[in-house]
Amino acid sequence: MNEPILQMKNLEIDFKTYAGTVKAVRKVSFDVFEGETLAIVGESGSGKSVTNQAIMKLLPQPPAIYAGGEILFGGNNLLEKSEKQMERIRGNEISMIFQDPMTSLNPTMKIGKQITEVMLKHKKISSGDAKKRALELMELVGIPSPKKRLNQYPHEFSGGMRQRVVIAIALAADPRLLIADEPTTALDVTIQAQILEVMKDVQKNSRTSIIFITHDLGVVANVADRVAVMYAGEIVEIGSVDDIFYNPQHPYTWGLLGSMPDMNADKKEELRTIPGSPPNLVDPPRGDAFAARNPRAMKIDFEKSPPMFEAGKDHYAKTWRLHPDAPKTEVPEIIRDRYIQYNGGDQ
Amino acid sequence: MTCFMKNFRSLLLLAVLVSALAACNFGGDSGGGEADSAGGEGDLEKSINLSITSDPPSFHPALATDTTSGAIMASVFEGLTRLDPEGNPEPAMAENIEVSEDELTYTYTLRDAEWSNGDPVTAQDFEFAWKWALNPENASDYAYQLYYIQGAEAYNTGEGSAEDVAVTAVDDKTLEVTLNNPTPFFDELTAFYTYYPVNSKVAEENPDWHTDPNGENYIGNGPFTLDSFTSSDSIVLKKNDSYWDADNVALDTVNVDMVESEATALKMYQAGDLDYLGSPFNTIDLNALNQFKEDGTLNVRDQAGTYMYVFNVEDEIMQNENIRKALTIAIDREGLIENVTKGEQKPGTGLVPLTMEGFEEPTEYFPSNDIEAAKEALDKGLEELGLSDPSELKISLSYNTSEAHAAIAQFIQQGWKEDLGIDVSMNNSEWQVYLEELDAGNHQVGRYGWLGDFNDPVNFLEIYKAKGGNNNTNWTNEEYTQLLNDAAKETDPKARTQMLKDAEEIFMSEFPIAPIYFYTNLSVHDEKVKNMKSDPLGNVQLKYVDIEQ
Amino acid sequence: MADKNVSELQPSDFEIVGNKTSETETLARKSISFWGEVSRRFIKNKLALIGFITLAIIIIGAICGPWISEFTYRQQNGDYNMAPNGTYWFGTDDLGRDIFTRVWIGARISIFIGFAAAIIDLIIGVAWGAVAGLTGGRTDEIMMRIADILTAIPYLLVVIILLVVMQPGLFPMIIALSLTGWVNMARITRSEILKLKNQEYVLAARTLGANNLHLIKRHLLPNALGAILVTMTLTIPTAIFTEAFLSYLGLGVPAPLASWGTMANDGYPALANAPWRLFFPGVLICLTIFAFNAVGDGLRDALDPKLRK
Amino acid sequence: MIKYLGQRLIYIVIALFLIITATFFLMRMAPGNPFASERALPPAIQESLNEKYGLDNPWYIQYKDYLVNSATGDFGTSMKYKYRETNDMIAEGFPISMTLGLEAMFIAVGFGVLIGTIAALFHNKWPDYLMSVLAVIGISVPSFVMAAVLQYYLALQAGWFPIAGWNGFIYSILPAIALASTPMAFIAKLTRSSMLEETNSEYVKMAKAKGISRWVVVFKHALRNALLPVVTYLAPLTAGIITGSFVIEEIFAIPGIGKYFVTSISNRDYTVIMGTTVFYSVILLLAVLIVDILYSFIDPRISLKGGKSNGR
Repeated sequence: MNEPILQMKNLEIDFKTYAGTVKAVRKVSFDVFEGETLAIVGESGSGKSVTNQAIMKLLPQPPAIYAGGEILFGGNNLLEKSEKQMERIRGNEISMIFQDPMTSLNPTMKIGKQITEVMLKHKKISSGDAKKRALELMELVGIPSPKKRLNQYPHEFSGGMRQRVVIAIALAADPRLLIADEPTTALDVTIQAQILEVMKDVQKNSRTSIIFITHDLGVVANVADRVAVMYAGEIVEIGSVDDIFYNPQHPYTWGLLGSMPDMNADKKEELRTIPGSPPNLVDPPRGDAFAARNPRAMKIDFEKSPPMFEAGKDHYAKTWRLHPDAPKTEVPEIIRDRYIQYNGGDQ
Repeated sequence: MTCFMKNFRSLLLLAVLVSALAACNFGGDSGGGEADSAGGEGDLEKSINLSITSDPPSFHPALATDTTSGAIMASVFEGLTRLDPEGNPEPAMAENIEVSEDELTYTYTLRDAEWSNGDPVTAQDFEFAWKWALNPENASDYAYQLYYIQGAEAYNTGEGSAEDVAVTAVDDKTLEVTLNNPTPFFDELTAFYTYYPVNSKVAEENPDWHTDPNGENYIGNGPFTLDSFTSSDSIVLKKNDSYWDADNVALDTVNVDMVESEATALKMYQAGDLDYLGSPFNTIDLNALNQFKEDGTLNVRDQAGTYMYVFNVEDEIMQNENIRKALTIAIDREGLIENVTKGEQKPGTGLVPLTMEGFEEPTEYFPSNDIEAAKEALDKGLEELGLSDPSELKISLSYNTSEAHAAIAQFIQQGWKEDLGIDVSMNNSEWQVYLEELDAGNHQVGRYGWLGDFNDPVNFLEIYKAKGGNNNTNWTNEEYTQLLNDAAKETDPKARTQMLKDAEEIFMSEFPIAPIYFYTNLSVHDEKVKNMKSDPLGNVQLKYVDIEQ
Repeated sequence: MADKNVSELQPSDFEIVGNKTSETETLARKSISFWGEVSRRFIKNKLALIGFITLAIIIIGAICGPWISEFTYRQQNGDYNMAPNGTYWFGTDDLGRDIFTRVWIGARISIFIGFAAAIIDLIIGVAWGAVAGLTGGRTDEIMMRIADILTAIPYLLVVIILLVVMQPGLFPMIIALSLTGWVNMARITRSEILKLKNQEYVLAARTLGANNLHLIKRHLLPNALGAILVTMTLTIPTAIFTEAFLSYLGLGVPAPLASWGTMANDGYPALANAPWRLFFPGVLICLTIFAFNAVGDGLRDALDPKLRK
Repeated sequence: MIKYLGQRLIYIVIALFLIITATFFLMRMAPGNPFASERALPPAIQESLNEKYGLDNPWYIQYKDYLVNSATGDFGTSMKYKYRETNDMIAEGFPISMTLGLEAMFIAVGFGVLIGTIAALFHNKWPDYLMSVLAVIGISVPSFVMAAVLQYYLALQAGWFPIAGWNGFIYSILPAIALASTPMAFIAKLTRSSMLEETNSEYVKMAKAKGISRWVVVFKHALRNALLPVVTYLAPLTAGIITGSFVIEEIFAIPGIGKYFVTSISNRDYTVIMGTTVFYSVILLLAVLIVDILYSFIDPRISLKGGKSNGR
């Protein structure tokens, strides 16, 4: 693979609150390569959104504190950039798609203006040309009769259409990296699929890298090249889609997969949930953050935080399970079945 | 299209803004603007800056009822007589006044004087004006000032006719008036604004001549003409060159600003924007009196006026003379004047002010602030009422809303509480309501002030001649009424004064009122202002005022 | 990426002990109650705390001040317009009364008027606004138009009539203040309710069969509380002000009683020769209103779920 | 739009009718007589005055007369200033009050929005506290105290401004400041809280993510939305402020109409009470209408259709 365009190294982010300092992101590291889609999955509060807003440096300070680590974008540490320099990067080289299209557009500004604004800010372009380009973009993201739509306000758009507008805005300046923060969560399932198609098309044409944040594994399977699983502010497992779906190593990933309905499953099977709730990050556990919810937790899981163990080529997991001394624990049946199916070449 | 819409919208906004600004009125060129140039250059122009508290309620001399209107009227109009700076009447429009033996018929010979439009001032103008004031249709509040003339009261109250009013223009220059009774103060009365003439020619053609003081029909015969009137803002008076005595009028311009707040007027005076502060135009802020006293600029003159608390003698408690006496005696008048009113007023000892001829020396009708005597009277009164303790007395003190009245009332209330043990409750209401309350007799103790219209005791004593009218005590006394009736017919001044004094003694012995103080006129003026002082009635004649540069 | 330094681990460390989910549950449940959380956030807000303490001091002053002082509020001591000194801590007024005593008597009256008016406004305004906002349509239209019209009727006429019908005093004053005062509260409540009533959780509650009263009580009011509280902290100063304005017109509390409004009104012309007569009531008005504002803002911030992070 | 305007105008007429009716009866209930005078009037004169002003008619005739007069816009002569037409009093005083009011509005809105915005942008930092203190002073100083203090220190002591009167722009500065201080503080508070809400909203974050600089985001995106609640507050404020303030006009001796609202009532000057009330109501109702229309321009989500309420 080529050089990563984004390297995150041991990023730590704290939040000062009345209740104490919340360690929201704890030593997170990952790379994003050109043209790939990296999905970050995890339940709410796992730190995935915070990590990604940190890339844009959009976290309000205070209460957020960049407590350590670095974010290298094209080799430069974004955390050292001034606000002015960041302005040149935001929307231009890195852009972002927000979760809720209902609230992420300015209600009192025309759609056209909200799209052209990015271009006018970052590209040397006349407003006429910007408008032309906006029309192209709207067509690209599948907004019918864009000419008319250009002069409308957000409230005249449906949710799906608004999200298309948001994507158009994100693409307007041809960014190298696109961060999509749960872009389909707020949408109907049918609309979801359309939006995903649009994003895939866009990526095919532009070789833009995408970080795709979601808690929906179905979506991940659909769009991602690689997957990082986050839990309690840490990445607990990272690998290719196949690694994560068919050969997951971390018990949390099992739990996550176990709670996903399997379309291919022949057997009647109940959906499983993970018992317990995530730890309080004001005072994070000493050992494996997931230990308290892991039915097969070992003594050491409560005492010492595990390192990243290599589980295969470009596949790592943060669990003592992979320690050579650890007893061989069984992969849950449902995951094993899937693995067998996969290797059996059903697909 | 959108571009156009956008521009259109901002244009619209701009248009709204511009039109809003264009509609703005900062009053830059209004009459009062000239006030600023007053103190500056020019030994040719002599001008003075005054302030009054509000628009004059009327510009018609016969409709004026207040000192504000009166001060303007006295400058723009002139009656048969005019008061000199000491308050003594001297002939004005009348060149000669002839009084008959029985002192009932006055014959006036008018001097050659002109209205400001050039018309001559005639005897018909007086006849017209007086009859107009008496005509009930015109609803002149002060028409009663003319009741001394035969037939006047009957016409005004709708029982007689205009023809029966004994005022006749014998010819253009001769006016004959017949009175009901000998009236020694009639010369003073003819200087009062209700007695001013009106240009009958103009008034007959334009009955509304007085409603537009800026109009060409607003015509006077006084030392000044009304140059401009801007409502709530200013009045400018200019010297009337055609006035018969114009040579003796020093001022060229009088700028009168309307400044309602005493505190503001004070600051304007301190900043030099005003040259005079005080009666009759406005009132000096109480808080500044000590300062003006210290630097010696405060002018104090006795005024023909009495500040009093009236007792409603028809009230269950107030019908008791001893209670009234106790309350009257217990007031610490000296302390009140020293600390609260601060205007060097004279302690009120009776009904008639000390400015009146024959009443200059105060008569001690009762001991003031003699707590022992007051307690004695109180005990007697309580016994008569069948009460044992002063705290059982339920007395309410009414006054009309004003800071000055409130301060006096609180001082007296506290004194009554501490000295007599009576806890009096306070009840203040607005002026218009207060007057109705007094009329209806809903009060027990009520504040009242009477400022003389002319400097004669009758003006005060007459109030209590009968029930109704201004008699808010509901007190009457046959002997008293008889004395006043006799005095009205008496032609010997000495005997008349004695009768009036006797009447006051009867009045005061029954305590229908508690006199508090006799008014004084307070004023301060800039050093350059000369001859500006008020007479005992509180008038300032601008005619005599001069400016020394 | 992998950590090599794992050799010191003992095999016994890898004994399977199972999960401790029960612990995680208790941990999660240990979260503080809503009001506990609110008060904690409130106390952490320095400005709000200062405001609260100021208010407490003023209220204590109102209760104890006249009692500490050796004078009564109406007692005239013969020392006129004295500057603050050892005997008269805040000086005396033009009738020789102790301003220290009067200022605390005034505090009782002004704060009482403010609170009473604010509470009446709160009750009428919230009820009116909530009903209008929730019912919507014609009813809403008519209710809000009535409120509009009320604000256009000359207020002074109403006050004068009230003062004549009842004896002048605190009671008619409070009624007069509340008469139109609630309109603003009704407007704010209505617009909050309109904003909230279409939100999902309210719709959800509706589909579950919640009736209007339940909706108002359980869902709408608690969420509109922030805006309502802020309006209320502004109502109290408005009431104190209106009382001062009525005093300016001579329609205030009857003499010799004192309120801050009447004292400021009596004192302002004496700015040049006895500034303390304006200063003490003036500063107390400012402090009180500052305190109400700070407490109101603090409460709003403490209550606002959006600022919870 | 036209249908909407029509509906609103009908409503205004109904509202005016109700206001006139309420005022009429309140006026007649209030004790006191416009012609009461210190010197007791002979009954004949009192009668003639009553007759002249139609006060001798039964109440329903008087009520009808008032309705007719209000409809034709002719309120008659003042009962206190008997030479003045109510209409003239309003026509002469209103431009002055309006000028002062507009100046105060500029100050109140301009500085209020500025102060509120700065406070919100520096949330919980010292500029926020400083601005909050300014706002509290504005809210907590009664206007007559503010006016007296400004007049005493800046005009009399410092001599920078004239003390009172109405003779040019410089005369309007102190009264405009005194008039503006309270609404300015309200607007600042309002702006601050709605600005805080807006700056925490998603679209502002999105705008920042577009690389738009902080100030452009504030002024182009957040401010307009944050001002919506301020605009709602403007209707009653405008109506109140341009029809003058009794206190300010009295202290600064300004010949506006603000004082008539108070003096007409204390004088029981029925014709002027009615005139000023109707005038104020018309201004207020029109201001509400204009602000509603303005609102629909600023907020595209609101459309002016008949019978729709505009809650946000």
